[in-house]
Amino acid sequence: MKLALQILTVLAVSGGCFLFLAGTIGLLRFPDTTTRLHALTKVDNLGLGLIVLGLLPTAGSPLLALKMIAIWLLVQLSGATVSQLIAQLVHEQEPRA
Amino acid sequence: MSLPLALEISFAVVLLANAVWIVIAREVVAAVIIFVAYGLLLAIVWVRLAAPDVALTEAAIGGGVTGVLLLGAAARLRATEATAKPASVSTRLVAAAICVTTSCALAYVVGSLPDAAPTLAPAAMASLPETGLGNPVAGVLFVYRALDTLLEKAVLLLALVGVWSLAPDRLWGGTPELCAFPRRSSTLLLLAQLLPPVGILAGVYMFWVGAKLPGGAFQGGTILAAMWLLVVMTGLEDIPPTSRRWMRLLAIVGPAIFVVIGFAGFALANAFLAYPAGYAKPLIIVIEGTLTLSIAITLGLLAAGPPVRAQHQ
Amino acid sequence: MNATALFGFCAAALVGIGLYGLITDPQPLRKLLAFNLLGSGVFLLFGVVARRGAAAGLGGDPVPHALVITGIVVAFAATAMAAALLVRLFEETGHATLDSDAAQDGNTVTDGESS
Amino acid sequence: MISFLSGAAVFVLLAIAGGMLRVLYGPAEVDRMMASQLLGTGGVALLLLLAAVTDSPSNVDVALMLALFAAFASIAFVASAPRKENEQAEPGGRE
Repeated sequence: MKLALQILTVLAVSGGCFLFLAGTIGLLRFPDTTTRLHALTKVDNLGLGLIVLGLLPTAGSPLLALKMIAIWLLVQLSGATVSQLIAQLVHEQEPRA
Repeated sequence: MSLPLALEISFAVVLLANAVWIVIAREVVAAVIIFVAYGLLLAIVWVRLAAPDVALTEAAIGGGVTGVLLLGAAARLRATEATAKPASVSTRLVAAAICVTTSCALAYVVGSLPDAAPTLAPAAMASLPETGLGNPVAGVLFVYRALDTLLEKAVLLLALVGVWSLAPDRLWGGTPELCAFPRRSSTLLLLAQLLPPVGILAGVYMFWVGAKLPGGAFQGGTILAAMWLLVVMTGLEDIPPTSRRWMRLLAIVGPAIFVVIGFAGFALANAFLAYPAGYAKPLIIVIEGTLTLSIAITLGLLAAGPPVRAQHQ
Repeated sequence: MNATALFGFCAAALVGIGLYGLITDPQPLRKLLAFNLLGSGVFLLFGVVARRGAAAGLGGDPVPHALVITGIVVAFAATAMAAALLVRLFEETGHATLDSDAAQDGNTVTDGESS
Repeated sequence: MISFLSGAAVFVLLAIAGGMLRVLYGPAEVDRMMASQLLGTGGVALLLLLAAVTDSPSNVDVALMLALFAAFASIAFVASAPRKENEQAEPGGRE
């Protein structure tokens, strides 16, 4: 059981790290603002989500685990809406619109 | 090289790069955005320096509220950007020389700090048990150096009066305005309705946990202020005119109770700001609770700036 | 070199960078940013001293920590005051600059465009 | 496990540093703000990892604060961004 949890931690955190890497590369290499935004949202949702999932077994108390999930949900909520807002702003500022 | 040291070195490099870019960035708004990122990063550095209380404050004020304040100012001053003349080469050279000298002197001081570092930690810890607090920083703020905290509240109120006084006479008591043109969009509205309940909960939690763990009135108050500003920014609710009595009362209630309890200390414990034995913790919680509200309203009003619209009757 | 000393040198460099911006940047709002940068360098120095003074089972000396928290809040209040002052200057004179030539123009020509 | 997690922390920090380049180089203000949103998320991940590594639960509170205020700064940016002339339907009321 303990080993299974450790494997879960390693796998999930590695996955999260990979998504962070992918997000950063996307942010740096994609050609325009909206595609970069696309890269960013993956990190917000899945990258942080996987890292939180991986860290849950290491949290000492259920309360702490709940707090970590709450933080992830908060980032989900704000990340999704802020990306939407930024996309609206980009759309507005486009020369042709 | 051990992993943690690699971590610290990358932090230092990124932090310094940010600082340089804030100074050399071409546009003001860009510099302000980099400053926000810098504030968030600095919060992590404070965690690395084992100062979570400071990290919370820096994330809230450096990364959040200062950013809002400066973004607002930059939006209003956008028109003047082109008119400023850059400093001459000789000024730059002299300035660079002065700054390098200052930095080197400071670095030398850092390098030659005494090995047995002087510390007030034992003194601060010694007075902690009798107050019933578990957070040493809260102990310092409200027991060991309570006078400093009280005076700081006075500074905040003075700054608020100062900001309000910058309005022309006819606008005194009028309504401040956070954004020149609030943006009305359904997404923003959704966020303004969903985030404040979460934020208010986080703010109250931050205040409540502050007696025992890192957190406290400043951090909690700043979250509440940020949530208020969020609601204002999205146009859901206007800032009330600064002449509103309840708002002014709320701004001074925390410091006022602090002063009253301070003077009561003369009668009950023979010194200003001394707490009678056994009542320290409840009294500190009363002070912190009211201070949280006062800090929230004062920081929010400071970020909103002077009134720009006359009071409607 | 340990991490605390590293952040100490980092703080010293931040003070220098902030000071440079404060002196050379022509726009007052940028000066304000640089001033905040300088302040954060000073706070970080406090943090380094606090970290070195770790004792009594704590990660750092709580007294400098409390001072820095107070300092951050006061720095915010000062920044708010300065920003409000700048916006008012702009509304009165049409330009926000601390340049002495432009300021003289602002005194004599009220709706002035500075040279 | 500790060394794995601190390795992950260094990794996330490097990702943040990469994203920082976007904050520094822009080119548009929106790009900078977006990248600093990533910085916020990365900071949250980093703090959670550090909380697990150094076994200091109070880091989780700092992560909560960072999540809250990174979003707050982005919203402030969007709200104060200049708009197209035809959309300024409501003047700010500055007489």
